[in-house]
Amino acid sequence: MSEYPVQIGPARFANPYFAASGCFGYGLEYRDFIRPDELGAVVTKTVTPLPRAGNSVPRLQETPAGLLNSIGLQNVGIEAYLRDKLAPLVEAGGTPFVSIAAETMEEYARMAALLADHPSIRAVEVNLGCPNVDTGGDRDAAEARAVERITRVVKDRLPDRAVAIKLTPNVTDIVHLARGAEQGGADAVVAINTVVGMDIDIARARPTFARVRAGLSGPAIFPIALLKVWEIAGAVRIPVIAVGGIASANDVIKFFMAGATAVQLGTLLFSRPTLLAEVKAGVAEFLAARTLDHPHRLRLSRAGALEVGDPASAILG
Amino acid sequence: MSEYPVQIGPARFANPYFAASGCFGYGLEYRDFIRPDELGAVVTKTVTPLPRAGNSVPRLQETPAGLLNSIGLQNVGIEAYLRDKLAPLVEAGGTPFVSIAAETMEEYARMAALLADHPSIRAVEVNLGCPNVDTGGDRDAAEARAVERITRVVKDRLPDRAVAIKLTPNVTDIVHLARGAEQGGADAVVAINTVVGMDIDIARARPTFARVRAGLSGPAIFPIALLKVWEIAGAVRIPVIAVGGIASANDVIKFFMAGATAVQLGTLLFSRPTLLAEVKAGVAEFLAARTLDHPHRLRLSRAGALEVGDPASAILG
Amino acid sequence: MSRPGQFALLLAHPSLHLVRRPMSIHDEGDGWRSYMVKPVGPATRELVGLAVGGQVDISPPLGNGFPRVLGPDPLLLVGGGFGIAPLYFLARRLEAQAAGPEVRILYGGRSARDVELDALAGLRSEILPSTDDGSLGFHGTCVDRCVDLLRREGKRAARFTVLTCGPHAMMAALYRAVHGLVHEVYVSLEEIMACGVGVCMGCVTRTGEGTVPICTHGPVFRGSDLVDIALETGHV
Amino acid sequence: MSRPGQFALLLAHPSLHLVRRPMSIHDEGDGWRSYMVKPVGPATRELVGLAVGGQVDISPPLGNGFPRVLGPDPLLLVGGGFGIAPLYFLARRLEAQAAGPEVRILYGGRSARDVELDALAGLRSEILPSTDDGSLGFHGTCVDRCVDLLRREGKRAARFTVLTCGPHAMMAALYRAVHGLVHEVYVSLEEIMACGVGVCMGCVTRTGEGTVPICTHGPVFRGSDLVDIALETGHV
Ligand SMILES: Cc1cc2nc3c(=O)[nH]c(=O)nc-3n(C[C@H](O)[C@H](O)[C@H](O)COP(=O)(O)OP(=O)(O)OC[C@H]3O[C@@H](n4cnc5c(N)ncnc54)[C@H](O)[C@@H]3O)c2cc1C
Ligand SMILES: Cc1cc2nc3c(=O)[nH]c(=O)nc-3n(C[C@H](O)[C@H](O)[C@H](O)COP(=O)(O)OP(=O)(O)OC[C@H]3O[C@@H](n4cnc5c(N)ncnc54)[C@H](O)[C@@H]3O)c2cc1C
Ligand SMILES: Cc1cc2nc3c(=O)[nH]c(=O)nc-3n(C[C@H](O)[C@H](O)[C@H](O)COP(=O)(O)O)c2cc1C
Ligand SMILES: Cc1cc2nc3c(=O)[nH]c(=O)nc-3n(C[C@H](O)[C@H](O)[C@H](O)COP(=O)(O)O)c2cc1C
Ligand code: FES
Ligand code: FES
Repeated sequence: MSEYPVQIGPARFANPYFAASGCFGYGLEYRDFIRPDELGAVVTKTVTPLPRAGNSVPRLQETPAGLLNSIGLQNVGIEAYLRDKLAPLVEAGGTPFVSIAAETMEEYARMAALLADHPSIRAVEVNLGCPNVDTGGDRDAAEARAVERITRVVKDRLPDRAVAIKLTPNVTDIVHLARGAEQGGADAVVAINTVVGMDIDIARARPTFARVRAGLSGPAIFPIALLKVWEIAGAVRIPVIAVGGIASANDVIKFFMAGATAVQLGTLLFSRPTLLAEVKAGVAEFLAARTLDHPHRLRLSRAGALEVGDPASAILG
Repeated sequence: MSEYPVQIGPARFANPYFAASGCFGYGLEYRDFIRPDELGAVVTKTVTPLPRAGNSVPRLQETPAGLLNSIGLQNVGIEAYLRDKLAPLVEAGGTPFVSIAAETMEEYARMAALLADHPSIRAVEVNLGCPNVDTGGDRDAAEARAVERITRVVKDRLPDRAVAIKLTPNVTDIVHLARGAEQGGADAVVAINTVVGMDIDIARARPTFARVRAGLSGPAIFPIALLKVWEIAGAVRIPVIAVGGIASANDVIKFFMAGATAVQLGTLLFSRPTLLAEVKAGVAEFLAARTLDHPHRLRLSRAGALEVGDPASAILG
Repeated sequence: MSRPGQFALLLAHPSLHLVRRPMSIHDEGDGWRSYMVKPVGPATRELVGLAVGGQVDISPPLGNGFPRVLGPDPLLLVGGGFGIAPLYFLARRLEAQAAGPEVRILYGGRSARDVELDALAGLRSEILPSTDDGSLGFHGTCVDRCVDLLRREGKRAARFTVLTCGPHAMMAALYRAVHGLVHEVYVSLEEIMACGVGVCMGCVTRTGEGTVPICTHGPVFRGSDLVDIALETGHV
Repeated sequence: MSRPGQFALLLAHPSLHLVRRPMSIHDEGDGWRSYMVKPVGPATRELVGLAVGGQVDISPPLGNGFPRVLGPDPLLLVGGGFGIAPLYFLARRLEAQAAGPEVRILYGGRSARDVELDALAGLRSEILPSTDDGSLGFHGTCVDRCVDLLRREGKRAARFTVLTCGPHAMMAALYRAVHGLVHEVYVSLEEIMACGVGVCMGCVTRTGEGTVPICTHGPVFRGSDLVDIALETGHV
């Protein structure tokens, strides 16, 4: 199988197929099904400054072609993560892409400093699931400025690592936020986190989740994610890492055409650990049929409709 | 079959089951499958000040549990609508809930004035699919103010009709917009219009739709719509009309529990014209099992989790 | 009873899909209808994968169908690939008429594999297969075959009516090649559909009348009524 | 080879659903495994609706299973409804041991219909059915039955280990009723699952160790390790 190396800021990855945060644990839980070195990177479960017990059950509910989750960022905390979880993944040949989330600038600074001490960490993803900022004046712009500040705080402490900012789709204009990340010095943006939704348990006559709101993932959100990736890739110069509903090689090809540099497999891994192999084979075959040497050649120009017919000319680098 | 009358502002409807705009034409096209008088109201295809030819084909693309459309508001224009389409629906026993969209306040004023001349129109839905306004200062608030102004312009000219404002989910905070509609004197808000998404035709290596963006509907968006309805119903005092992904009686029950006053069936009608009958029977059965006399009794209190067990006590009026 | 050229919306039941797919009616009899489904994508693969006794969600016959009155002048039915389905039905009905018009069927495909002569079993009309690779019948496209045939007819060509169903590119080429030679060309258009009854406005084409749904104003159109007769602007 | 109390994730293939559903392993032999699936919702209905030869997506055995070493003291296996599935498997394995412990199976349901004695066919252990409506066996719940049995055992009760699987409310009631009387109570918990391997953190319960995934740290827990032993906080 061909590997397609990708460069994101200072970091190089053996291939553009990553596991999404929260969908691959700390990297070894799935090892009987997917060896961590088969993935370009493992974006590990988001860790926070302190351990979190997460929300009460139920935490999951299937919806049409989707999955609602209300996990509540249950995690061991950054210290236990660095002590117990990081080394085993590296030893197993995995490439950790460490996901972090915090509530204040100080916490972000402290977390970034802790990560900086670990040279085996090549890349860090900042999970801005829901930018939680004061809203004085124009809220979107305020959020974009907050994104910029958080990015800078983290990147300043990790100049030689890839810092990627993961964005929520639950805003009027995600491109605003992506530009904020770019301004702040991010090496990439990751789009998208889950879409907010809810469910109601009609037998019990109450919202299914104690916190009512939950995050929707899975194929249902793929068209939403694809548009966000297309819009961001058209607006920033840094790489976009695409995530949201990937269920086939064709979905991955669409993300590459929309301008993604790498992709993350999420919810579908739960039911179909063979998805990674399917994606690798499917993309390789698609490229081979068009004598293209790298998925990045799939990126569409924005000039408008492309030539139909000759596959090679149909695709502009 | 029991009918459950509902009141929305000055207008009364025989039942809370409406057809969604764009999914039932001008009301008679489906008459071999659904008689218009079986519906509480037919929200007709959005009409604009002038006829529109709509977008180029393709205009539709199925996605997992969803449908992307890029129709481009093809319609006959308000004048032809009032001349040719309105009376036949009324004669067939249908209750027209006329959907309109415009680009300027003047156009809204003119359309409302035209509608006012037709006493057979009991209700008007203003399709603010994508509020297209200047963005000086705080954009969400600006949009909310625009929603308020549009609402007032329409309602002022239609004081004795129900005026409902249909909102887009593609914003950071839909509650803001709903409050704008309430402030402007709306009799109801309708949530949600389609969620923006896109698709790519990988064989042709180009976005499936000429305009790239398209609107996602169908069961995929149901959890998104449910949350928006829950949030709006908790924030405004006017009725909420729920729409988005209804595919079963249970979905309708969830919307009522979330606080909806009426619901609209959309995309699923295309494949399953029997859905209306299913919904009517399923809701009636659910109510009967709990000796409730109206779907509005299903509305959940916000106080937190409700009693499990006794169905009657589980539901607070 | 349905008319040749009408279609129905079909979906396996249960299905992984949401939207029923349009299929031309291929034949019908007492209490049954048949369809020819080409497995080109997920929903058609589901349909062809159904076991005997499997269930299908299915709409009543939709669309206008071919003109009700055809003949007495001669007809050419030009089918590309699975476009043959409604032409078979049309030929059957025409053959059942007392003193029906002369009917010839031109049936083209890439190669012998794509020309399912079985689908035309039982017809009395003359069948003229063609294949792009020459593996069956005339060596060339059915458009070439049609032009060839009309040329041999000489002046009589002007009396012919051509009715065609197949890939848009083929129908466009056919229209351009023969509309000046023959009396009239009818084309059966395809476009992605959802409602099938003119409600969703998903399946339109431009005609002299404006932008109209193919599902109600078509799928059969007089070629000369179509603005995009190049047809290349169509999706399919 | 799997251990009694382990489960697998199953989904019909193809399926209208996204997430595989956990099912206890009910039995296994050379090249086969069996499951008892109760059709409570759409995915389980799909599974029970499969025709012979139908395909299923299925994971390897997951979870800890019941304790590897049980006995020599006597065991009570208390199953409610489809909770009987892993207990059958456990009894089979215990019976296959040379000089295995004494095993009695308490199997409760609402009424005779819910107690599928066929599912226990071939066991040598004593089977004590109970029904809420008295239509089969003991008149009362399997919790009542268990308390009754232990009371009759007098002092010997303290040597018993109870292993239970069934609705949470039943297991909670059982734990509360008997944990002071017997040596140990093991409960097999249920919660909505997605990954089955401790990755998604969807299926947790609180134990002395913290909030842990049921799919990896369980599904079988020592009752005394569970913080929410009232179990009423569980979803199911
Ligand atoms: C009036 C009409 C009559 C038709 N009659 C037949 C018939 O008798 N037999 C038959 O096999 N097919 C027929 N088709 C085409 C058939 O509807 C499509 O092949 C089918 O919808 C593809 O569905 P899918 O999920 O399998 O593939 P998809 O994955 O949805 O699509 C696969 C390919 O088919 C194209 N396609 C999708 N929808 C349509 C469509 N509505 N029309 C044409 N191409 C489409 C897509 O653009 C794509 O290139 C007819 C279409 C129309 C409009
Ligand atoms: C470790 C374990 C072992 C199990 N073993 C069996 C078994 O041997 N046989 C069997 O029939 N069932 C078993 N279950 C329960 C089974 O997984 C659920 O009944 C199934 O997931 C319901 O899916 P559905 O789509 O049919 O119903 P849904 O519509 O998803 O749910 C229907 C009802 O079942 C409940 N439910 C959903 N998921 C679960 C779940 N994971 N556990 C319990 N209830 C759930 C829902 O809350 C709802 O009330 C087991 C569950 C677990 C966790
Ligand atoms: C159970 C679950 C847990 C998740 N946890 C996290 C998390 O901890 N941090 C994060 O950034 N994203 C988290 N996500 C979001 C995914 O990384 C991803 O952005 C989202 O699920 C969309 O991709 P998918 O549709 O392929 O799953 C989680 C998703 C799921 C389903
Ligand atoms: C083909 C199509 C056309 C639509 N046209 C309109 C329209 O003209 N005006 C409008 O307000 N909403 C329109 N909608 C949106 C629906 O009214 C509805 O808000 C949306 O589809 C979500 O509901 P559903 O998932 O039940 O379809 C259209 C939806 C579809 C699928
Ligand atoms: S399919 Fe809806 S208008 Fe033709
Ligand atoms: S099912 Fe994912 S952690 Fe248990």
